[in-house]
Amino acid sequence: MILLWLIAILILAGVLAAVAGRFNAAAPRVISLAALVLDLALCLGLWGRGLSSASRWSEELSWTWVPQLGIHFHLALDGLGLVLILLTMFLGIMAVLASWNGIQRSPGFFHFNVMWVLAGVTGVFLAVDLFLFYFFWELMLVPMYFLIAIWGYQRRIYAAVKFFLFTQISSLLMLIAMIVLVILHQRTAGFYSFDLQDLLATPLAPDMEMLLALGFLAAFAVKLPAFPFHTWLPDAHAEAPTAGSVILAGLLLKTGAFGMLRFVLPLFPHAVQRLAPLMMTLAVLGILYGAILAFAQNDLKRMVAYTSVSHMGFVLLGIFALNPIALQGVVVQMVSHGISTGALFVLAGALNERLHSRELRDMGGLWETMPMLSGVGLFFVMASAGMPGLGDFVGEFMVLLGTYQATPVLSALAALGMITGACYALRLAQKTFLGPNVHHSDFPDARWNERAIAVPMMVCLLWIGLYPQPLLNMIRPAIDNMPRQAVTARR
Amino acid sequence: MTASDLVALSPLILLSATALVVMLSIAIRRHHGASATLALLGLAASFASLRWAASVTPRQVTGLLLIDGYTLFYWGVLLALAAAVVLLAYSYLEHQTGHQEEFYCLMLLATAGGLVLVASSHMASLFLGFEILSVSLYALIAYLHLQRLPLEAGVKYLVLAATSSAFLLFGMALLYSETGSMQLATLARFYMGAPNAALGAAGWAGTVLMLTGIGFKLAVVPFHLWTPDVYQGAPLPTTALVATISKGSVFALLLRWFHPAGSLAGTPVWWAFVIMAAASMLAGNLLALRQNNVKRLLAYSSIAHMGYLMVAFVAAGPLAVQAATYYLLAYVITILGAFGIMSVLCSGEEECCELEDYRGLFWQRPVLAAMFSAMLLSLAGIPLTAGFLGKFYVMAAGASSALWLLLFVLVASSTIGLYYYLRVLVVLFSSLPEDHVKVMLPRGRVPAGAGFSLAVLVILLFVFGLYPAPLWDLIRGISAGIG
Amino acid sequence: MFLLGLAGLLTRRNLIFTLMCVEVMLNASGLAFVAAGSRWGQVDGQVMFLFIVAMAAAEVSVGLAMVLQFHREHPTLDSDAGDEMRG
Amino acid sequence: MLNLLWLAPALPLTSAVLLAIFGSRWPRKLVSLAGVGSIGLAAVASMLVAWSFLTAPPPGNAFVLPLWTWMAAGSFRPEFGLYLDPVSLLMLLVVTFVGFLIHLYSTEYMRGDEGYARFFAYMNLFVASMLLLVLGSNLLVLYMGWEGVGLCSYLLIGFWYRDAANVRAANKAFLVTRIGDTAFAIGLFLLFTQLGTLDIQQLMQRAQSQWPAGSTLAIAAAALLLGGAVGKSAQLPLQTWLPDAMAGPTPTSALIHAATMVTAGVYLIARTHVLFTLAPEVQLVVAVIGAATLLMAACSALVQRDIKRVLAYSTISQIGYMFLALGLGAWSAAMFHFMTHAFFKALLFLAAGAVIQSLHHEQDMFRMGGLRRELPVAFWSFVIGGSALAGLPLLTAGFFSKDLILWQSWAGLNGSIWFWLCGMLGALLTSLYTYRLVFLVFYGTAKSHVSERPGLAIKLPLAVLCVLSIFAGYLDTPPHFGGVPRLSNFLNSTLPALEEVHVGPVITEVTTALTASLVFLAGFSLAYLLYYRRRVEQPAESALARFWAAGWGFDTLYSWIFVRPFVWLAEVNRRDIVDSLYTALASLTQASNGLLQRTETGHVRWYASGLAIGSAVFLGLVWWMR
Repeated sequence: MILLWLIAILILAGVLAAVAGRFNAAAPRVISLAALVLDLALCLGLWGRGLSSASRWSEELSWTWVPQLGIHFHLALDGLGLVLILLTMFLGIMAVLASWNGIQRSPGFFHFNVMWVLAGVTGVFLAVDLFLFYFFWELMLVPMYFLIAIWGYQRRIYAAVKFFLFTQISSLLMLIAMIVLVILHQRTAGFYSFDLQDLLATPLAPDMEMLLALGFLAAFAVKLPAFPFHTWLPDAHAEAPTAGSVILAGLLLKTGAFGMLRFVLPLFPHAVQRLAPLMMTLAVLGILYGAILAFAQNDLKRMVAYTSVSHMGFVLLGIFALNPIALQGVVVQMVSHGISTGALFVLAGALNERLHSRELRDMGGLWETMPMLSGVGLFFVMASAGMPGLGDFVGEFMVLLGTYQATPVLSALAALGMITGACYALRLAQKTFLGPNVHHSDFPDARWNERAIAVPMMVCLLWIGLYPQPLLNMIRPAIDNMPRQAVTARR
Repeated sequence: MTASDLVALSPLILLSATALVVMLSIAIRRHHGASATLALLGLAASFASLRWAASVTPRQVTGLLLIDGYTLFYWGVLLALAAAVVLLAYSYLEHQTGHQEEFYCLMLLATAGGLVLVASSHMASLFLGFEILSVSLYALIAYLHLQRLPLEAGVKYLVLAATSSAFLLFGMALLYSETGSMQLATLARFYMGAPNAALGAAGWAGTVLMLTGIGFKLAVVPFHLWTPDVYQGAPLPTTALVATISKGSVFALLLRWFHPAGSLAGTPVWWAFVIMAAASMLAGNLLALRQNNVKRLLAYSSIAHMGYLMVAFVAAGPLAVQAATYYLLAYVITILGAFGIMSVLCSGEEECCELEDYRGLFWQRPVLAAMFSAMLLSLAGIPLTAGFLGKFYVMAAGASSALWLLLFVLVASSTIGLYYYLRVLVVLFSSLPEDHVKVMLPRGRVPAGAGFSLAVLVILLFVFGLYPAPLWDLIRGISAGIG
Repeated sequence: MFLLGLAGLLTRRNLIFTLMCVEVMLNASGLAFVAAGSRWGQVDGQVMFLFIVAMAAAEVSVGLAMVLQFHREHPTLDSDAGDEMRG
Repeated sequence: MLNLLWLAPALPLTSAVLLAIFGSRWPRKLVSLAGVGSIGLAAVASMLVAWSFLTAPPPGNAFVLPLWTWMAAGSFRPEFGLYLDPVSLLMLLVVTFVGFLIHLYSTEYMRGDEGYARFFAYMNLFVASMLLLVLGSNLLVLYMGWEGVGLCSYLLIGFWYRDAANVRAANKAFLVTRIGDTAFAIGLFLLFTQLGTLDIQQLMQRAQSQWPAGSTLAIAAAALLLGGAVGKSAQLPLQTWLPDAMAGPTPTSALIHAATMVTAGVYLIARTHVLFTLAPEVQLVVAVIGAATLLMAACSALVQRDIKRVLAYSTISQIGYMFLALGLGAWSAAMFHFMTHAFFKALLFLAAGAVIQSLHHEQDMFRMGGLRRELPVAFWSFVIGGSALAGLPLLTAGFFSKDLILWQSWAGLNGSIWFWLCGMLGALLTSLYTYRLVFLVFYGTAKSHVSERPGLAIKLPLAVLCVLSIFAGYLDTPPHFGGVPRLSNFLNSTLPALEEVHVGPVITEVTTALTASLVFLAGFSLAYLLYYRRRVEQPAESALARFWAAGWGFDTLYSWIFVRPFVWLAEVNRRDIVDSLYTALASLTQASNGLLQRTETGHVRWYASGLAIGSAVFLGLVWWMR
């Protein structure tokens, strides 16, 4: 039941915020924040209770939904899901705080959309019925679309439509793959079921398995995004309002990786093995390509967006390295990338609020007047560049280490991403905080909400960087549950 | 003709009677409200008698009409749609000059034609239903005959519909000459390739010509060219009628008689359907891509939606019939809602169908705009809405028959489709320029009747989108005999 | 006969001629029904012909009324004049 | 007492964090107290640890202090622990003690700077990272410290961020070392994948037992680690960043870019010497790199105008000596030279800082002169430090450590006369450029006005370092001179002693020492003639001099090979070529929309023909398929 509440609280809070927004401009943000804090508390409670060692899921809820097709409203929680919903609630709070003062137009509807996106994301992380998963998968699109299209920057419409179209075409392919899988299952087992657990046992011909895996991967690779399906991302991230960028980078991208971990690997273990070289190559291309493009950008938000492409390359690489170390690294990387990139977007938003520009050429020498913001910014830039002691390093290192065990060459090539990563990180720092203050900008330093965002995020990154064990312990059982055919542990 | 036959026919009879009563009442005294009320009452009575009729079904009434669960289901749907159209038309016509009352009479007749079509099991009744529907529609489309556009649309529809009738008739004649029977059931047996019943060249040619007539009504490629003009020219309630009752009843007929057991699969006619489906999906969506008139845009989108429906149609198996039925239902609800909202908004003498007229609607009429968005999202097939489940079932049907090519066309084209729905959404939610004063969309109250029907439609949209199980059971029940 | 009507429909621009051609096509179908009926020795074909004639009459009456109105709006009977809606 | 070890990195770290958060609001005194005090306490803790280590050596002459398991994923469970053995103890002492002196110096040197607290935060963080690097029991912890010092180096080079050139220099330093770091990281992957652990001691044991000498894996691993070492220690081919790094405040240059961080590469190789022993080819490469670097950098040092750049090239050159020693297996000689170098190079930098500060941040030697009387402390510091650097026989520390390397470069197993000659040539150049510097700055006519004189906080560290630069050499005096190699013996439990094979009638340590002394004299005399007697007032302008001054053209080379292509690629593809694929798709649909729209003519006859054509097509289809 608590799983349902996690989603329901967000949905209700969204509706409440929309209604309240008609009477009071300040009410929606308070409602959203309260709902998220409540949800976070619930999640922490779940975490505190510990994972169940006896069963696959530590929390489960299953209701019949469309019995004719074996569709269930089936939510379940394991360590992987828990980590990610914790991240969801955490970044949700940050997103609400980041847009505390920035939203003038229709705050009620804005927060409605934020809450519903988060509800969709939470649903995605909890659903174990394929249909339900798809349902939530699409549910998070529409509010996100509105967030970009209404509250975004100049090219918001283009970005929002592009985002929606890319996601939609790929998810429809996934939907077809899901349906085919279910029908094949029905032919062998005699009954329709969209339940992951039932479908796991479906015997598949190798070619069919490959096709289905590609169908699923289409959706996840676009969402991740993997090279060469990434081009929606810079536009969407750059044009979205701060909260939207935080949620996009921090959470929506993670749903792609989550989908691969939750569905693709267990459902299509053999196809995954066959696809691994291709996907890993794409991942490495993505790492380097994203980094080079990030280096080339002149728009701060676009720059950060391309760094996401690069970082998500590491995630993809780790997933298809198909060994436990890399997979755990993937989850760590997902969490810490969510935090560090989210923070960078908050920073970009904060700068945009002051400078009314996202162009790097309008910045420079900001340290002079905003030492705190700049220092914090540098911290996250360095986190993004993979500085040891901070979260991203742990993820990247484990991913690369795991990958090395699978294919040393690709791992070495991917490690070049550390250099290219340093290139864009340094350029970012150089063009914004450092250098002469040529524009004589003089703006107030970090405000209270910016501090309230920065401090927990820094603490989290340090915590993951120095002692990621609690995180790893949560993920471990989920990784161990991966089928033996897919994930090979060396030694 | 026994008493039970009459009971079975009671909804049809009541409906026709209502049409007469409305006509008589107009002759006695013109009163808009009264005519509308009478029409509504008649529809309600007819709807209520469905239960009564259900007690004696299934039953073959004479050689012409087959009344069974399937028929009654579609009758119910058509009657409900007609009632919704009446409610919407009332508020729309209030603002129009000229006579308003005959609209209801014609509309009821068109609905009756639809009912006949759904129930027909014989070429003659098919033809009669077809023509009752068509002729009423000519008048309905050109109802505002003092305006240029409706008139032009009316003339176009008249010429083309008559031509298509000619095609249909000629095809039927050819088939008759080949098979010696005008019973549709016999025809279906021929398609199924029953022993001693193979179709010759004339038979297949006749089938193709019949398809031309039916395809025209459904507006599938390549018989779609008229759609945008008629949609644009016709008054909004008529457009809604064309989009829902006309297409719904024709498709119901098609589904019942041409689908049996996927018997067509592999035949040239089946391929014709496949081509129609693919071409409709692609062409419809591509045509709508940059359309700036919302009515034309919805017309093009309807072409595409008929294409999606065709995917379910060409698929085999019980799932296909159910999927098609569900999809059709979802579609008519959605499109009726969309046209309904437009008719509520466009309450002036002039219709406001240009995309620009809707700019920033959300900030002025949030509830209506939200409803409109829901309709658009349903058309685009986004979850929470009936349109999504419809598309889901269609895909399931297609996948279970391994129609890969069609499915990929479906995916590609619905992505293209999404683009223009989003275009409309963007306009709805975009900000208003400061000096832009809205004249077209007054802040009037939504009339109660129209508001009620819209609310019901929206609720249905979400109920069918979220909890389809009961409806699915119902559809399964009524379509048990087919496919 | 059917094709003749069709050809006329496609080539003539005058709306009256257009309507006439449609009539020709309808009558062609009617004739086909009668012929088919006679092939099987049934009366059904002739019944259909009656239906067709009745329906054609209804159609022409509505059609002519509209053409009249059309002529009032456009001072021509050229069917191509009615192309205000396109694209 | 050994358990106090964790305090050494923890104290500076705490102070760094506090300073970063509250520093800007604290009074300057408190900042100084925290900044210097934490290092001082760390130094005290280190000395206590050292005392305890020396008096009661732990079993195996090594001590492990496990703290926590960093991360555990399957078999990958690196411990976050500290490891103390003679080598790390030596490093610990040098880092904390020299660090303390430099911090003390900084309180005066940086006193007018608005980023005072920031400076100390960075410096403290640096010391903490450096100690982590030194003490890490696990290669991953070492790597963390490794990156941490790189970060601090970046922050401190770009400390005066308002000047874009400083920021560029910082970026360059970070990037070039990052290249080496990446090789290092790949080395870690390889080591873990093959040997299943990253714990340094276990790693060495397993390598020894599992890999035969000269095996491909050992070569690969050693080569990758060498990549890291080369980057951090500014050796060929990644040496280009260090001269530019002089953009940072002078105490930074002293601490990071002379005494400690840049020698991390030496430490890394010494730490993992087992691998290098297993890969003799790579070890030879180390020696060649060292020899080449020491000559190249010495030549460059000869023609610089900027006093700090002279010292920077000299640092590169001296580390070249250490690499030479490592490459020949003279592990403890390298460590010995590291120690003496830390003292005298820190001294030189600090003294240079005193000069620079006195002259309003003037760094051009050709605008200095005659400062002997104005700045006696700086002068004597330079004389002592410089003599140690040049290797003034028997008196200075530098002589003993360099002599050891020179001797072993020939006598060792891999030694040869060529290395020996390189070393001698390098020594000649060293002596020459050192005294060139001294004569240019302190003799001749005064060209700049001395505005302020150093205070106590500057003088004291200089004095202490002077003492160390002289006497540290006596820790390890050659047995042939009747001395006792105490340091080498102490280190021998970790670093095996070099086997001296090439010993003959001519080839003796005494001849080497004599030659070295002669070479020193030659260099000194040359400098005396050129820069004192003839008083060259202008830097050499020949093509060769310009080539040397520009660091042998490496910057230009790399700019053409790497930087420009990368930037070009980035610029060209700024709009993301992949996106045009999707744009093309979009245009295609738009075009087909336009095409299809033409079919909607509005003409009823055309629409009717649509019906006709459609039926005809389907009739044809039926006909064809039947």
